Amino acid sequence: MNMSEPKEHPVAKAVRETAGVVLAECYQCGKCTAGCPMARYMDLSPNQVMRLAQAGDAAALERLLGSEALWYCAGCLTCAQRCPRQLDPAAVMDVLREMAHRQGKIPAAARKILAFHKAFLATVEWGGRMAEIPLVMRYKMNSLDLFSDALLGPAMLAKRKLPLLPHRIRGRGEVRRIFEKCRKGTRP
Amino acid sequence: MKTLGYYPGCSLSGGGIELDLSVRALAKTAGVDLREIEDWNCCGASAAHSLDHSLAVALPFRVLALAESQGLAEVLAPCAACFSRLKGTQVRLARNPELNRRMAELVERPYQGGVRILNINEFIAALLKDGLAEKLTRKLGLKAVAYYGCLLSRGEDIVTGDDAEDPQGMEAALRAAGCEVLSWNASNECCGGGFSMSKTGSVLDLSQAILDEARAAGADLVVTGCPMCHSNLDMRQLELVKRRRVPGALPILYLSELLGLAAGLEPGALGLDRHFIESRQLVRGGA
Amino acid sequence: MARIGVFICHCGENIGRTVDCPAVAAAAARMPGVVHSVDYKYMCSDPGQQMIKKAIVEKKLTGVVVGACSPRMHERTFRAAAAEAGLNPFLLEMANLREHCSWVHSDQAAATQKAIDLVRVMVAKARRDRALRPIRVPVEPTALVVGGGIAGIQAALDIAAGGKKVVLVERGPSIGGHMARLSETFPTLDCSQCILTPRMVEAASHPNITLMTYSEVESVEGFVGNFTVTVRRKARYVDPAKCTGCGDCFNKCPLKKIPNEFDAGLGMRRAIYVPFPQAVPNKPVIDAAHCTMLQKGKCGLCAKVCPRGAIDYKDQDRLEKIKVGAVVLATGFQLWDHAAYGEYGGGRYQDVIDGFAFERLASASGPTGGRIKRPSDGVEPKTVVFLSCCGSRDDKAGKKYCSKICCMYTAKHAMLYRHKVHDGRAVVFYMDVRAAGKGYEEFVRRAIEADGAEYVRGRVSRITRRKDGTLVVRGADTLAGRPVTIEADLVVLADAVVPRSGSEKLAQLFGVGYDQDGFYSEAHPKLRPVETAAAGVFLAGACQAPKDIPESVSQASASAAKVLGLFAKPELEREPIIARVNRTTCAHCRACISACPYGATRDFDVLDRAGKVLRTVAEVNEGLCQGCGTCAAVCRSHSVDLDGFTGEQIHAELSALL
Amino acid sequence: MKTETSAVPAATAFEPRITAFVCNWCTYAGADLAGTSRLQYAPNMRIIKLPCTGRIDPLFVLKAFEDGADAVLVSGCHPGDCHYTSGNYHARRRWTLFRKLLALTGIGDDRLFFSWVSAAEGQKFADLVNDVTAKVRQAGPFRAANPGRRA
Repeated sequence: MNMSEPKEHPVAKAVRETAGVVLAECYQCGKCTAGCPMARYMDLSPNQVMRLAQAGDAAALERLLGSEALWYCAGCLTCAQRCPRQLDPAAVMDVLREMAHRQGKIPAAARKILAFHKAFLATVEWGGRMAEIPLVMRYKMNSLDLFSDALLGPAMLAKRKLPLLPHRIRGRGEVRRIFEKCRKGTRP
Repeated sequence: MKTLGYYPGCSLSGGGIELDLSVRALAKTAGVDLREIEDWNCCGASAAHSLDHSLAVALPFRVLALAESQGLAEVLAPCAACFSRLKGTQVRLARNPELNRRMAELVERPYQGGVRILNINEFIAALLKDGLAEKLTRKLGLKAVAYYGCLLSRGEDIVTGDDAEDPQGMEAALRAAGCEVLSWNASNECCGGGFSMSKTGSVLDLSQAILDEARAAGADLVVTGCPMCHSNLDMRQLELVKRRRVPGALPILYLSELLGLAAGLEPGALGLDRHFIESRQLVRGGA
Repeated sequence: MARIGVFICHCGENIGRTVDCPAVAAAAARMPGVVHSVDYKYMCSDPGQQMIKKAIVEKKLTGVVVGACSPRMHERTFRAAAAEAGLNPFLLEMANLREHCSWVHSDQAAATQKAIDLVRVMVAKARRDRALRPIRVPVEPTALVVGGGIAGIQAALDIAAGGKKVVLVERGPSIGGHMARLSETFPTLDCSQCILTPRMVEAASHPNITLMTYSEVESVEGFVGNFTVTVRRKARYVDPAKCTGCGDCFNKCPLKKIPNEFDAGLGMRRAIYVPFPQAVPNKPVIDAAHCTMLQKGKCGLCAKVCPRGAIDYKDQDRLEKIKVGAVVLATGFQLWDHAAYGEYGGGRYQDVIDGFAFERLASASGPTGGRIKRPSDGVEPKTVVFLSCCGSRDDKAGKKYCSKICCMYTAKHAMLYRHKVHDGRAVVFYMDVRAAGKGYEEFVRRAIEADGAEYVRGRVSRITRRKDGTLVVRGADTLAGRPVTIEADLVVLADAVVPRSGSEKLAQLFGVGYDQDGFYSEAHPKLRPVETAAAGVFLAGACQAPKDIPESVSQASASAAKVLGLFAKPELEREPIIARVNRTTCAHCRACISACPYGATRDFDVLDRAGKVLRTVAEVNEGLCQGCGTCAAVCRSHSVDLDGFTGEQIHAELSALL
Repeated sequence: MKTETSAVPAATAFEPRITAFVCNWCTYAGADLAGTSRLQYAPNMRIIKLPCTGRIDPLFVLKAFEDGADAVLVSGCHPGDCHYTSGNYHARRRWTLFRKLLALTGIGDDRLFFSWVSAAEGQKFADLVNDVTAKVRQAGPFRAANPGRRA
């Protein structure tokens, strides 16, 4: 009666430990893809992401970690809500995205998204809270996406939606330490 | 006077400021004192959990720890995203004491798992129960659709006491405000959330689909509780109108704004003047 | 004083090669109680058996140990021989010197030593063997079949054809079950009613079959061969003896708008009704819940118009006791309720229907006369989407298991639809197509290739309904790796197959086990698929697991064969390996009663002459006991013992190993 | 195929005596299969046949040790396959309790073995016997370990 653990490749292990998802449990019904609002923009459909993660071989990882799909997850929770195997494909994507990011594998189409995330976090690290003006400025510098929404900034100012002086919290030092420790890679 | 912890979250001092204004105004009317968590920080939003698991837990952890140490038993997080992050973190920590231990170490603050996080629907339902209902004198008589989006409808153990596939949490409030609540198909569809800037195209597609469903249902306005949904449906609607992808402008109000109007508060005081899509015509006495 | 004879077999070279048989025989001769010990080339051969018989008589043996092959091989042979020589067969034991010794060891010394030990163990046991008589229980040669669907009908007909009496109990007003509701049947597309109704009529008219429709099993007593079953005959309010089935009553009944269960609610019936025109018996019942006469005492129209005065509003349920020797459970299945799927509309959309509703739409005798119309507005749908695995293979909202029949009937539905609506589009969302049956795969290919059903591999995540009634189906094409949206006029969900409501209560009445989904458990998944743990109770059809018609019919015939086999003798003979209770020492702790898997151990009141209860003890019912010995093991006062494996014997066997 | 301890052991070598309580329907038949498949295994085990492992009275096990067994194996049908539907469950439930009890008398997991062997698992049975024999060989004679006991 020895309950031996099923064989697991590194990706499956990481996914199980971080996302709590046992990849072998996915039977490829595609309900995640069917319900995903972003699927139509993805180069790999969510069920394909799950399939390649199941395979986990070098070639699969190459396609997986280089895919735009990982970056297009809107975090809407629909896939997890409806998965008949009670799995969480979005959480799997989170793990893979983090891998891709750490390995610096960023598809061109995802650069803007990454730039936005980074700009967002940068402002939080700087002041403890997100601040729109610095965020937008940083984002546009990083993404070189200078002209889109050019009019919205002024419009938002006109609507008094942008505080000109971003608020910095007292505990920002604390927050910065949190960021540094996380960069050093304390895994939850 | 009843006091309630308050976590506005970053966007409520910016793009989502109307939500902050209307929630505060409504709380005042209902005689609830909102006590803001001192020195709160950003919950990390989708950016943190997109890039760094630890950070995605650590940032909300600090907020929870602060609230607990400041003796706040209940905390309102009007922003659906903040609510989902904070309560989602709570759920994870409760399931995994080891994670809680490591986080306390990383954040250098203790957290015992206390503090009840309320979303805007739960908050308003509570207000209505505690007598706000009687104060809703101005019958609006509007045809409204309730838009929950993702984070006010889904999330196991996060959005509790409601049906993820057919949420009803807002309906009662809308009726109390004298609205006719229409059933429609997009109440829990996604608007594209945080991609407003970085993947605007898809946000436009998704928002358009939602606005089309609302119009098809015959709604005068869309009511929401999420600043991301609001900016995608309100600010981004300008572009849809300009490109003639939608036949006309459809007002987008926060649930708290609608309740405020029903309570007879001034549109300006609730922030209606700050929307991109004009909505003040919805109430007589509005400009 | 025991006189044991030991006979060591060489089995040609099989045992002799590794085991020194003469040495074993010699060693056995010195064992306590052994008066005769020999070895021989082939003990199972005729001369070998003669040796044993001769010795039994001449040496006046009280017990025999044969050291040879496995008892599974030849115990019967040798015990028969012993019996012929006048020795009670249960006084003969076998030591397994071949399968357990010579064949598995190559070291002669070790093997021979082991052989001697094995013989010594069996000698020790044989010395304490008691003569046992096979248990005989009389058999009531009448069978009860519960459930009047195709499985129950088939079982009843086969048993009746075997010359035995059958009582067929059906809960509803007519037999026929789900099969009567089907339009055509896969993979041949022959009309369901055309092949079923003759069977229904035959069952009703067969001299050996008593039909009890509108009846339910109330309680069960007794054991294999001797069940007493109480049946509740529900009030029909129509005297079948007087009723001619003319139909005047239900044509006059003013209540016209009661959804007909038989038509999956798509058609309407009256308060007095026959569920469908070919019903058997073709005599109406009154649905008391709806009848104004029975509810409010007003109306009474049916009584007025009945030419035979068959209507009786005073009719009451009656309880009827029947004695039967065997039972066939054929309670069948029903469809899982897809209201649990909020994302598919939670049962709120009129044009999202289940498989039976589609069968009724497609059936020539159905509410639409066989024309496909959508329930909401009666319009012919131009695009129909079929979803397989609806509630099946879903451990979150539905059932873990595969419902087995859906792949085939979904292919059939798509096919029938395309035959009826030539310009229509049939889209099938599937996960896997499981068409393992004769002609099944070919059938599915035909649906795709000849009839143009569009198969899309993926589940559906959401169904929404537009104001104009259009159903928007959002699914996935996992093979192309993309989401797919179909605008449909009608959606057919292949809901999971689940056991019929009330089947668990019935199982408890008969002491039959069932799995976590409520399907009845067979005695052995491979070799006893129609028996149950309860002796004399057999299974047929979908009450055991999802099954299609041919499977249900095969199992029904199999269970009939089991019943006829049971009825072949006037008495049951069973191995007398059963437990006994020592009433004088039993402390009545009831441990054995709670441990027995068969409910064979029960309370028993010891009475004095005056019939007053002196004390209560445990008692073993010979008819129910299967001889596992669990009761003996759990008895704290060692008051329960097992014939053939007594505590004394096992202790002696252990000492023999010393 | 394991051929482990089938070699002739030195006279001085300790030869474990193992008593096995097996059920008639699964493990006894599994042992038969090992035989018909001519699988070789250690000759140290003696089988006591019972209708079902549910029949095993804890006293039998004690008796086995009293009578000189160095180890005891209990083997029956797999869960769910029990010929008597639930006898093997009763056995297992009692067994887990009984184990603790025996531990007190110095009889530990190195001398008590429980395994499921179906009628189809001839190889498993052979491996089991070899495995148990090897383990007991390690553990040494029971009486040596428990001098207090009746020899």
